[in-house]
Amino acid sequence: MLLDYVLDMLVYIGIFAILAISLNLEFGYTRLMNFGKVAFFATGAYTSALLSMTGASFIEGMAAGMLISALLGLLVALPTLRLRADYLAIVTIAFGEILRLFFLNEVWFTNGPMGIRGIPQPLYSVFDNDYMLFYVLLVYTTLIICYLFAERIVNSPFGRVLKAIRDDEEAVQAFGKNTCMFKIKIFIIGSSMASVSGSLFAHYLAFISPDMFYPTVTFSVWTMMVIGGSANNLGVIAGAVLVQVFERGTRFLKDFVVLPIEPSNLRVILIGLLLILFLLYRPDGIIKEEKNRGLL
Amino acid sequence: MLSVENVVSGYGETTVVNDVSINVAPGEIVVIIGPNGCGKSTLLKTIFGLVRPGSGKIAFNGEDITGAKPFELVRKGMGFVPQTENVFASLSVMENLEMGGYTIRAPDLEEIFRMFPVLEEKKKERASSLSGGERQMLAMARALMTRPKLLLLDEPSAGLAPKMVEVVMEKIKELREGDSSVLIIEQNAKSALSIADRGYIMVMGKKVFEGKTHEILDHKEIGRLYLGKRGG
Amino acid sequence: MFLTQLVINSVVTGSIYVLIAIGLTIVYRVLKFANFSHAELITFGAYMAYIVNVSLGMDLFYGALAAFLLTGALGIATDRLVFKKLRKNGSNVISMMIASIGIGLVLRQSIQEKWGPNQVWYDIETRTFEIFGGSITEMQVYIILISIALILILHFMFTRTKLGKAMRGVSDNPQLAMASGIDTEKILLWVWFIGGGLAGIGGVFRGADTRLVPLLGWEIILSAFAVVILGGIGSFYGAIIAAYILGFAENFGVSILSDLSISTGYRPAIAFMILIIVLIVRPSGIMGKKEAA
Amino acid sequence: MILEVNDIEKSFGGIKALDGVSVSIENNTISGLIGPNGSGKTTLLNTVSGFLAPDKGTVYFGGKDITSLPPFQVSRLGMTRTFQITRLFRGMTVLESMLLASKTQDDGLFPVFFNRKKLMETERRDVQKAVEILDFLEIEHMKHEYAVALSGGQQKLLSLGMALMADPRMVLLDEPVAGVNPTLANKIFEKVMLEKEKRTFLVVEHNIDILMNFCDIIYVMNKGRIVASGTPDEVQRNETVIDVYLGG
Repeated sequence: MLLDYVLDMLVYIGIFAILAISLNLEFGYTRLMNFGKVAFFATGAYTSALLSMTGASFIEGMAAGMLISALLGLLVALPTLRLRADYLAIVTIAFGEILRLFFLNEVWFTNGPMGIRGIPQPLYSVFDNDYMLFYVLLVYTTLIICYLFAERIVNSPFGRVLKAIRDDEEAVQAFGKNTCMFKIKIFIIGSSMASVSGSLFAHYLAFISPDMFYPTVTFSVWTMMVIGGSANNLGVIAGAVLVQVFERGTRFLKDFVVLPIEPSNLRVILIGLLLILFLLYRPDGIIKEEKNRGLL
Repeated sequence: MLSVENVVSGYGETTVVNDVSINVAPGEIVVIIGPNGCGKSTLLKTIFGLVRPGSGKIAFNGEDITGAKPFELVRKGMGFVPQTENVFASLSVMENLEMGGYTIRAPDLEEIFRMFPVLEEKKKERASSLSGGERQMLAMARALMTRPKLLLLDEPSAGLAPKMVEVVMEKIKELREGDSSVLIIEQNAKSALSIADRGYIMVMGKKVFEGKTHEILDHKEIGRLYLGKRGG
Repeated sequence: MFLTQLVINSVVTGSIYVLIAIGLTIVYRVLKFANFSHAELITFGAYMAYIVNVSLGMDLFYGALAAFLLTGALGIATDRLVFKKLRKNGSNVISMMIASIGIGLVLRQSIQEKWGPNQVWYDIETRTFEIFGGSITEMQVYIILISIALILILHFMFTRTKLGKAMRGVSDNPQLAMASGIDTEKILLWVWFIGGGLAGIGGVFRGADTRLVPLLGWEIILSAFAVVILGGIGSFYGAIIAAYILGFAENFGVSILSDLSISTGYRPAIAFMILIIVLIVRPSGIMGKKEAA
Repeated sequence: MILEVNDIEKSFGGIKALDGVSVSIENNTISGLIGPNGSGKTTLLNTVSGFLAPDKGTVYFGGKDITSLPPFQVSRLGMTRTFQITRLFRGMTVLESMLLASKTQDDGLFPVFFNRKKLMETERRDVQKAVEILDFLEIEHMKHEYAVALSGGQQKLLSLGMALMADPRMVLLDEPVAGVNPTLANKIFEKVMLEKEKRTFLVVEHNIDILMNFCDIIYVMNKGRIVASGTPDEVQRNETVIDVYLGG
């Protein structure tokens, strides 16, 4: 029982840490205000779920999700990345909401509000009793790959340009860099990575429905990044741990103590408070951005 | 009226104004001239509380005003005309004047319109539709609404055609007749000196010369000083 | 649906959006950031009126009045507790935007904690009138009339009163406002009070026209942003025109959707599409000035 | 002629910031551009470097028409500029900033994962070059500091260093010594002098004194026009120049 709680929490932490890293690539390093993170998370989840219902493998579903998210990312990025930060934020929220409406209304395709049940879980028959343990392993392997991937990118000349764009886009152009291309590329990468975590999410729960993909998901990922320390991949993982401990912890607590406040409300209130308090008193987050000493 | 003593001021760690002392007597027009980037504009902003001085003392009518906020200074009788963005572009001419008179109960518009007749003609137009010269008039008129005892002008001739510069300078001269003191900083030294009583020259953040206007105009080195030779 | 009914519905929708959007736009214009917590100010107002109307059993009119005052006060409180501190820290508009999300989360969930996630209704009579073959409820008539009255009052305030002009002055050029002797921080309080108060009344309208849920504000905040951006950020008159344009677009859009046998569940997407198209085609909005480079 | 600016005009809301400016600059020279505030110097620099599109006129660089090319393309052709207010990348160290400026950087995504060896090689070469330039500018010891932690003068040196790092044929310097003490200012210009045989410089500067010592040609602007040009001696003796400054 307790072990299950812990493993469940670990899975959630891993899945959201991947999302937080993907957001960190976009915002932490490049200052792209993506308030529609959940859209790409949902794309991964739905693509994976729908494909695997027709017999595709877990890997195929995940790959297809990444591809579709990349294309959607490009579609969103092309017209909007030139916009001001606040406009980009509003447009990406709107995009996420349109996508959620799509999943909600196209019943023939997504089963609408009823959601998709019985999503096959990869290698379920092999691990059976230890399935949770296997899934933790699967999620953390993916997380480590994503982390190394992100670290590689930000510690490369490519990543250097991203950070420079974040600090002063116009000045970067003076050095012959087509900044728009860099922004589009990182947005596509971030979208694909979010899709990976969406796939993991869908196959873990074996059930998804549109009401799992409200903008709140996006904001909880933002909180992870802000309190963890934007532009620090280890920091955002720490942020994911902290936020998930709050989120899952309140669920866990409710079984043991009587809270004066509804746990689902409590955890959102706590997330909001954390976000505000960190912005006010520790804007660099738990772990500050590290000084880069170069590749050599 | 205004005395600035040993003021050091700047932005962050950069010192832009270095140990400058100046004063303005009642009814006097004083001009500070100097090349670009000599710190004269920062000095003016420091006097008006827009930049906090690192050290030094500023007194107005005998009262210490170091570090006072701009809106407090306006209430004490100071007026300020910035060099750029010196009108409320989206407001009408009339509304700009009302903003100028925000702190007083019954502003005297007649006096202002007598001095700047063109503003009365265009009082319903948006400030953004005015010409450069008209804008400068409006900017001054806005600051004059409170009948300030001391008016600070930041490069009133910047960007104006020579003819307009003359008109603006005439208006500044009229102010003295209304008993106001004026402190102008100018790049356009000749025209400013033509109306001023006294002047200071600043170079590289320091006051390098002070005297009556004719002394400055006759000063042999002024041209060279102005073109960037360091003081002394 | 009959044309008359569509027009009536459009005007009602526009009247609900208009006050919300004006509130959003004046805060946006002066503070320069997109305040997402405006959504929860809307919700908060709706529930404040609920207390007065249902818990205290008074007329909804007093509820709306209370919503205006209390939501205005809440707007001020968010500024004092969060945004003012961020300004003092020298935080940028991005931090403020993220902080506004945090405030929104706290407010929304606190409301849900107090009144539960389920829908509740005001205690109002619903008399219906028939005009030109369409029907309109008494409440909807009030919504339209009060909106128009408030727009006129605001217009009067912005053009005739010292406070209103000072608010425009501060948003136009804060430095020069200070140089004119205006205590800009004090004006900011008024901006928050009026911006929040209008959101509160908008929330009451929405609640009276539909129902109250904790997501009430969030459901319409993106439409409100669409109005603000379509009207040109900070433009009072632009927001008014855009609110009614969006009201028409949504109602006629829904009718077109159902003619095409597409789910009317896409109704909120109409605002989003308009928003996205405007941002791409004319980011300065219909009344906005072109931004300086 | 490496740079030919022909009769360009640029207006902002009815005010002519550039009113028919023509400038021709020869290879391996240092040209100065002076004039009072608002005379259009920075607008000219912005127009030449692609940050603003002129309303009229043409700009040729190395014989190629670069009028209205975006800044990154102008830069790729070999013209690099610095900014009046040093615009440094807050989150980056001195060395990182230098590397960013290099044209030889493998900054694509492909080498990040698939051609690591070549990437490291270029990186090594770039670091070496960066260190050499920083050494030349005497700020090598600061290479692992955040760029914004440097003093004002050092920041100016860094932005010159970043411009040199791009190895351009032509460098546009926008007030390279503003706010810098005279000794350091002279040093900065001495460094520029040493680079003259490799490239061409156009310098916007307020401190005319210093330009007199280092420039081959000086252009004087006033109210959006070039009102005088010539060798420092000629310009110095030119009465209209003093008049421009004193506001005749």
